[in-house]
Amino acid sequence: MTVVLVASWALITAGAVLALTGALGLFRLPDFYTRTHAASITDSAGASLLLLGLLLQAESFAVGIRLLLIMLFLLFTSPTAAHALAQAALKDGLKPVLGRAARR
Amino acid sequence: MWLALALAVLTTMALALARALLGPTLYDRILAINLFGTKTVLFIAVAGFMAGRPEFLDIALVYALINFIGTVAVLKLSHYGEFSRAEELQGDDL
Amino acid sequence: MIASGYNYWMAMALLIVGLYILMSHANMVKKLLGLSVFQMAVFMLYISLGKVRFGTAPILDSSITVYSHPLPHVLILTAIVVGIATTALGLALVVRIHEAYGTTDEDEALALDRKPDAP
Amino acid sequence: MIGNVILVDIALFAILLAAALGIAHTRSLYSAAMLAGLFSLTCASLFVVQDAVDVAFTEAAVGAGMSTVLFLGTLALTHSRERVTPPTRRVPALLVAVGTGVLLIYASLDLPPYADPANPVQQHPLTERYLQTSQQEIGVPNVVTAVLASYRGFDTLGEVAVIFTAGVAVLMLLGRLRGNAAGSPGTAPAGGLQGEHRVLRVVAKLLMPFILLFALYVQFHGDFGPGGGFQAGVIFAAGIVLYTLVFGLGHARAVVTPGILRMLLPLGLLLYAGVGVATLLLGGAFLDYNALSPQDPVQGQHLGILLVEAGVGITVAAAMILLFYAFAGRGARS
Repeated sequence: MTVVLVASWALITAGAVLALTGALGLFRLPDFYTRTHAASITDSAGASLLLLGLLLQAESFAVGIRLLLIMLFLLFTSPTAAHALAQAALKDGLKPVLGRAARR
Repeated sequence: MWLALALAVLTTMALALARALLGPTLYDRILAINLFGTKTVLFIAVAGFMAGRPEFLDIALVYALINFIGTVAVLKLSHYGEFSRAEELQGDDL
Repeated sequence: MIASGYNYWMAMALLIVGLYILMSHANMVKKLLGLSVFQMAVFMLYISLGKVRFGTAPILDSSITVYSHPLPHVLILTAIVVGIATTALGLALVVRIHEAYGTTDEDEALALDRKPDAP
Repeated sequence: MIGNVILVDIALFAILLAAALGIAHTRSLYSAAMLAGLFSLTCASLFVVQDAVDVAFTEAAVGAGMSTVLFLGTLALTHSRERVTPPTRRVPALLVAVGTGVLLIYASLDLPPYADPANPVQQHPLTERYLQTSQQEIGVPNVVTAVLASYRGFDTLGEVAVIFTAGVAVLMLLGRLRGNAAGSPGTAPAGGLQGEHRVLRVVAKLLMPFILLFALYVQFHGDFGPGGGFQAGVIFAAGIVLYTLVFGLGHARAVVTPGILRMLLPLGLLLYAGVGVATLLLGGAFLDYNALSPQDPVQGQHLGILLVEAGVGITVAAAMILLFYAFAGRGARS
């Protein structure tokens, strides 16, 4: 039981750290496209790890299946939204910040 | 332990909100609000565990499903009207 | 003991911001946004009144003894859905006003009305 | 324990206040509408922390699914930039707002302490009735559903009537589409997202059945967990909204036709009121579900709640979809 608990908290911590990193990246990175990286990649990984950690602590089937479904839906919607956004921005003529300007 | 986790998720939400307020383009805002929605899902899941009644994950589930609609709506409705003009996006001040 | 009302004050602060948006802005869509902030603040106040320390959601379970009061939840649950329906009515009016006056700004629409050759 | 909750409450409140001030400050109405969506997400989180799971559920579905979409739809039909607000408007508004605030804080001193178990609300005999006796009288674990559909069934009937009326009023204002403006797929703005958003369309197609299935689950699981007719109706409508946004108004109207919706809109309300009339004819009071099954009143309560919640769900779903169609249809015409 304790092994499961330790594993669960390790996963949760990893997820929380990833989520925080993603948010920091969103805050710090220079332009929209780089921020998309920070938001979407760490977001889906962070959320999945955190939910996996919670899953290990789930007491009943009802809780577990809901956590799995949430994870599944987030894994589908989050990257899709980021992809569609980046594509729409590119179509709209939003220019990526390149070269020296990116290294503020 | 749960409190620390809840506060970590809340910090993430606050950072996303900061980006949503700062912009500068509307796409940044949409991205930040999308991230905010995902983090709300996590927060509600964590709050359920924190209160000792994780069976209320239905709310997190509905967010996971519906948060997507907001983003799609912005993308869809941005394809006409003043929103899609690039200078409007660039010059968007707050 | 003074701090025991902190949750009410949070709701009231939001209520004030909502009220300010509602009154200061001439744009009618912004007014409706302010109205929804105001509305949410009122909902928060109601929900705060039902909360009990160490209580939990009023969905009964044999292992739990303390529950928050369900009545505010019932009132606010229906109020939220009614709120979106009435907000939609307001937005429909804004769309019609925009079609008639070409503006969503209250002051501009009123100025058009005051002209002798008003539409 | 209580210290934890204070910290979380204050953090959520800080986010709410920042979002509200952001709404007040920004002149881009698109940003303001999206911030309002964020605001309602955070409100729902706060409701979860304050044990109001049913309310949070409703707010989740309404705030994320419908409200933002309706605001964005309106903005697409009108202007998305706001004029600069002149000080002649700002200063008096600020004065009135601050004055109201002072009065409210003064009034709050008379409110009972937050979350105290000794509060008058918690000591009232009605609380005992709802939380204890309802199990023998109604036998539904979710007390919110029991109060909503049974103890305060008459009140809820009124709320459903308001939603019905608002739906009818919007239809009268924004009306039906003229001529051939029904939006053949592919013609912006009523058309769907074509070509470039292939990934989005596939994922939306994948998500659709889950949203609709989840709406049905919420409808029928409302007795045992958070949920019920109001939430289910909004979630169902949100599913249709997603379909409309991605595949176009023309396709959506072929699947869920406005004609059917216009019949369903009053049907739900009539079903609700009809249950009341049936209980009257069976010798009970209006909406007294015990009359539905005199030998076993709890069974009668279950049947009554099921029917009434179905009525609520039907009217809310039809009203929300019709509202959205009305806004999207305007876009197709202009």
